[in-house]
Amino acid sequence: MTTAIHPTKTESALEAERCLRMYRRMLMIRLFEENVNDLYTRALMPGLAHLYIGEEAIAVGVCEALTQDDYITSTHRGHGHCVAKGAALDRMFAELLGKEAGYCKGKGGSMHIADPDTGNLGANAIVGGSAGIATGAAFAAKRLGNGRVCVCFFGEGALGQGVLYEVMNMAALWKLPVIYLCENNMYNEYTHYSETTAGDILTRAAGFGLPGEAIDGQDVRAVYAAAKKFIDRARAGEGPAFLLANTYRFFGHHVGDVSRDYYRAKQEEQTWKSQRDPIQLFSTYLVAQNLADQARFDEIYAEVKAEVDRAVQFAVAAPYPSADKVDQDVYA
Amino acid sequence: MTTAIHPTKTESALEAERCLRMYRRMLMIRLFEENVNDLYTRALMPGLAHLYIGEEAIAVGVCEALTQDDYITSTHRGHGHCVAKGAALDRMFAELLGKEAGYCKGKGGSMHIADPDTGNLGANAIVGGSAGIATGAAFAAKRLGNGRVCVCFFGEGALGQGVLYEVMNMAALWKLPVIYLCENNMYNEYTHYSETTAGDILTRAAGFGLPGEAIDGQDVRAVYAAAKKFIDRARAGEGPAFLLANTYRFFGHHVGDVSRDYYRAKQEEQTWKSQRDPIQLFSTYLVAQNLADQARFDEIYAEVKAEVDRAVQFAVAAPYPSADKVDQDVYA
Amino acid sequence: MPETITATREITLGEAVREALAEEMRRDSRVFVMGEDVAQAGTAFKVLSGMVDEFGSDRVLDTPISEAGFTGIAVGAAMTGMRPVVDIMFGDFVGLTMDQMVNQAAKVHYMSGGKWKVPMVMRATLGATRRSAAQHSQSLHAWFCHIPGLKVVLPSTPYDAKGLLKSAIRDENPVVFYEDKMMFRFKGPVPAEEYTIPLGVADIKREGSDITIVATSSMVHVALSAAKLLEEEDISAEVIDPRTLWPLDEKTLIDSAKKTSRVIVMDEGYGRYGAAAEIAAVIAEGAFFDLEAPVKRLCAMHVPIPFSPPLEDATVPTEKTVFEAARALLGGK
Amino acid sequence: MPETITATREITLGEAVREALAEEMRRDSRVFVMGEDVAQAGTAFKVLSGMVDEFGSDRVLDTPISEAGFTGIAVGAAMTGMRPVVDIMFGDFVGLTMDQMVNQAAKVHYMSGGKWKVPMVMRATLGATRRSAAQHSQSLHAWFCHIPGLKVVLPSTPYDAKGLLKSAIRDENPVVFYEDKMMFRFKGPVPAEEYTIPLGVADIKREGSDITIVATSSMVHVALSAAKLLEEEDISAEVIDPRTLWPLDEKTLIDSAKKTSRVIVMDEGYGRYGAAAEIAAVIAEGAFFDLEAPVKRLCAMHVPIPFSPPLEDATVPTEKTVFEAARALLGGK
Ligand SMILES: Cc1ncc(C[n+]2csc(CCOP(=O)(O)OP(=O)(O)O)c2C)c(N)n1
Ligand SMILES: Cc1ncc(C[n+]2csc(CCOP(=O)(O)OP(=O)(O)O)c2C)c(N)n1
Ligand SMILES: [Mg+2]
Ligand SMILES: [Mg+2]
Repeated sequence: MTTAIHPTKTESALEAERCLRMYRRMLMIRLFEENVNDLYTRALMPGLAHLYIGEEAIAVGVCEALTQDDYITSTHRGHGHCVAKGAALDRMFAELLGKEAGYCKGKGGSMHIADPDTGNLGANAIVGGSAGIATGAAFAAKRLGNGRVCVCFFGEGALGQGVLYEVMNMAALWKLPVIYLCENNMYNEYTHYSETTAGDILTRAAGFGLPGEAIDGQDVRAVYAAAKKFIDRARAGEGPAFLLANTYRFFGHHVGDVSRDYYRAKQEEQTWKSQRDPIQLFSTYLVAQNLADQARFDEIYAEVKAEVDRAVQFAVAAPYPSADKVDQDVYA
Repeated sequence: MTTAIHPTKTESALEAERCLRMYRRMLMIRLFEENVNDLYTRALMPGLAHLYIGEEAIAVGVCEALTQDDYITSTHRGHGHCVAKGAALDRMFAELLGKEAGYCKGKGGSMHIADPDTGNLGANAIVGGSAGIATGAAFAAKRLGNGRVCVCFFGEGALGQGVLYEVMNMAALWKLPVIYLCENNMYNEYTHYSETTAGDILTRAAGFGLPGEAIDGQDVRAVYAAAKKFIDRARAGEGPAFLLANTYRFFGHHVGDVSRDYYRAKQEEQTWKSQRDPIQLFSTYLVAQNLADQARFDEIYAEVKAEVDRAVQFAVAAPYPSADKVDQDVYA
Repeated sequence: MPETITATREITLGEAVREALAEEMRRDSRVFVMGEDVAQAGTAFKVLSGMVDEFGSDRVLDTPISEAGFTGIAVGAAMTGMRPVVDIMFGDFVGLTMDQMVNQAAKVHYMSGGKWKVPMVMRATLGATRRSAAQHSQSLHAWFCHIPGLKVVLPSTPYDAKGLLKSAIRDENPVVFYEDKMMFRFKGPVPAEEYTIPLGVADIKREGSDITIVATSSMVHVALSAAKLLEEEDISAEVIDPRTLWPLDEKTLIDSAKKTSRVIVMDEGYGRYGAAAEIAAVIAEGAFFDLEAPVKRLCAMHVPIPFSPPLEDATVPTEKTVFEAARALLGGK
Repeated sequence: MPETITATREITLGEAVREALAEEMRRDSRVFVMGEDVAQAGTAFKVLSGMVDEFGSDRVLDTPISEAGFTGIAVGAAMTGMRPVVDIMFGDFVGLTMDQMVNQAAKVHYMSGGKWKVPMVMRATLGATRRSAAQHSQSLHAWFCHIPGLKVVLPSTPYDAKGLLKSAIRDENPVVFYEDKMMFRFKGPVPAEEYTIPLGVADIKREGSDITIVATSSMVHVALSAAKLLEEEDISAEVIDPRTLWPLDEKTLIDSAKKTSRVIVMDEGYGRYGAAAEIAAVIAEGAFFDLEAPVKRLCAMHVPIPFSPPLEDATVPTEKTVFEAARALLGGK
């Protein structure tokens, strides 16, 4: 999220600020997710959750190019998007634990976090389920002339859902300010995407009239640059775009998916974790550019960890909703 | 429909035979549809019907490249496909009039004619509704190894239905023997397709891994040649393809759509009718090639007209099903 | 009691729908209509003829043939400040929209803990006997009635259609609004003055004392015709139109059943696992100690709707069926 | 009378489903399974684990996440000589398939005048309390029950699941087969020998004389537990599982209601406009003169299923709810 920019700062100072902000946000997602896994393992979290670890650069790079008022829609693997768009960690954890203080009063859980204050239209447990909503938000933004843009995050598995093409077609016809952001982590649950995806993804987008670009989803600066370009273009009224961010989820499809050998090699995971970790790659860059050093990283880590820990404690201690809340909020 | 081929005939004799067969079939569709309109106008036909006039070269050229066992799926504008695949006119008219002798015992009507004997899996009143069925028939053909191919006819309006892309993707992944045959007559009911279709149609197909080709839908020989090429390819196990046949419906969306000025110009219709009539174009070609003369055309016309007239008479005279048939055929 | 309509002005149900839409669009710039062929064509049934001329093609918007897609767009637009009305030409096509309507529209408010809301209307058609065969003749409203978070409206008169559609558009929730495709030319009195009808209030279309006929949409008129026939036999039939199936005005239905002690429920959807089953169950429970005969359902025959006229006609209840069912329930009174 | 199962072998419901499928696939080479993650992963619930090893990935086929598309492919494949079984991971996703199932699968036979048929099975899950929230917890079977041309099966035991799934696969019509996702590990006796159970025959899971509890799927077990509690109070409850909601064995339900004169209907779908409404209506009509109290429905609360455990638990009927409802119906007997 872009915070208010001091007018006298130089470009490079702004860039440095942005970098550290993005670094911190990526780390925040990482620690958030590690704690989710921990809460699951300790049987404190009901149900399951889908970790975003390994993909942090995408949400952070994209949301850095959005304003607070801009919209996003998210997926079952949505914590990263929420955090990147500015959600408060305590209320997120509370939601994951089904507590009254959660973003959805405990009614939504991990897969449905939504927050009007940060333009988060909601995570969605239907694969491809938010494509319509995202396009509709862009439609409203255009009609209301409020200058907002919407980013629709989805996994490459959603390429299997026909509704995605239906709405991309309308977005192109009506030049709506929406970016379709495909996070290709190469797996639909336990099936490699090459078994489910024929042809070429960007050609698909082109077929529906959307310009597109493939980006290295592990490189937050590359993500930011591409996102910024297409978001600005959309905001300027030039229509939608399709971004294909190539990435990898470092852990299971969900927290319970621990024996993964039957669908992907340990070696593959190892390679990504050791060579393609977006946070690691970015810290190396920051050091090389003299934008940060280990001491700074340690400081950020301590701050973020303290914030995450506080948030977990808050959520664990928070009360459940009373059962009589169950039939509230069915109708507005 | 290819009839048994005499082994000693020369290529050019075969070609001549094919041409006259195609000519006759196109004329048959034309006269069939003129009679449908007439039956409607005379209030003998219940409901509405969507005429195929102007598009005859597509169904005929494609079906000429299919065997009797091959499958087709059809649309609300389906009479032409049925006739081209070899359906009997009397039972077709009977169906259109809701008579017991109809292909569906009167239960289906104009939009649901189906006939296992000619591999006709059925017309379909849901736009895009037969894309799954066609792909499934190709799936079965491949699994059963029976060498059949399926052609899925649909209007360009069906490009709006997401399920089409879902099944094209699977057809490409699994190399199914199915041809997606898009009849672009430029209108979705009363709306020009440019208002509903972004991007580029063949690029869409390419994005899903399907080779494609645009063809002049008014030129039956061009249709046949392209269809033959891709049908043979599919039969050889090389997978699906997408054909885009550009065409025009000479009359209304349905028989009741008579005042069309608000959505398309009379002049446009006039140009197509006078310059791009597939039957007219083909007869000119046949004369130029010395494959037929006016006398031959007159002869064919008389024969076809007699057949169509007989069929109409049969259908008009045929009895309705008795009301107690209404709850038969719900379950097999 | 039947609402008293003072106006003498008569308009068709189609005109009533158009008036309601136009008035709400004038009143609230966030309201817009989208669907296939809604603009210049004014829908396949010509219900919206001329609206694009007043409101422009930004607010009366032709879509591709993408029911799922544009319904999804409506959900998102509703969440972010618009009030969309989507047009589903034939109610048979709602199958394409079920995921958007049920997993998204109906649940967004609840799943977000009450934060987002989805003020949208889906207009769809129902009803058979148009000789349109199995994929263009269904009345599938029971599916939506089953889903918490949705409201479902089935008007039977121009007056109700106008007043209820205006309320549906102003409602903060997703509302599915059904129009019988054979009733667009049906005329009835509609005041020139502005009015709305609240969702959730049944209307007694005819008072009576011997038997209650609960009927929806076009079936209301079949019930009223039957009531006239019954009158000739000195049987006094009360005809009640719930008007909205969710919220359902259970009290009015049960009170009438208690009064008459005999009930027929009519609906053009399938009876089995259909809207009429709920109404029958509600009455059988609520008026249990007053009923003198089992509640009788008269609905579409449980077959795909056939094309052939004599077959199709056999699938829909007629005044004769109702008349006979009523006499049977009254034990030949 | 409860069917006597001689076998002592106990397997889980998941295993019973797998056995049924494997046996039918061995018996008939036209049978195949398709769905998301069905092959190496053996489905998200591991129900089909190992099947791809025996049958190969041509017959246990992973699909893209395209529920509408692969359901449509199944329809076409069924028409042309195959017998597809499609796997819908969560029953909540059936919304995506409604057009294919309802406008195509259910109607092809009728619309073609009986010429084409669609022998396919859709397996889907239902049931809440898995902490999966509103889009992964619904029991939407009522939608399919409403549609002529479809059959709908809801087994409650491993024995029933196996016998009914085999019949569903051999049926010449589209059949929707529902498995409760919380019951895959539920164990019960299943004979080693081949058997099938016809569609359309209810099973009396427990005989009783004071009250009838009609229950489906997981609710059968809640009903049985409640019956034990009631026994302690000297109330004899009969528990009947219709097993197939269409065809529906109305006679068995009505006969039991006539015998006991009090009825509770339980279903994990929503009660309103749901499967339980039909069952209640059928019984209220068929046993009208024998009922001593209104038929009572106990179903999922009419709210989107919430995530938070205390909220979610409040949405599903428990043995305590049933116990109390039964006592109330019996007027404190
Ligand atoms: C319509 C629908 N079908 C199936 C599922 C079950 N499901 C949940 S996540 C998932 C895989 C999604 O893969 P992808 O879109 O690549 O996202 P990723 O999990 O890799 O981030 C599936 C099949 C679902 N939630 N919705
Ligand atoms: C899913 C669905 N939506 C809408 C309709 C209504 N409808 C019938 S034909 C038609 C236009 C179809 O246009 P196209 O596919 O180009 O076929 P054409 O009529 O031009 O041959 C529409 C919108 C339908 N039958 N099915
Ligand atoms: Mg993925
Ligand atoms: Mg067209």
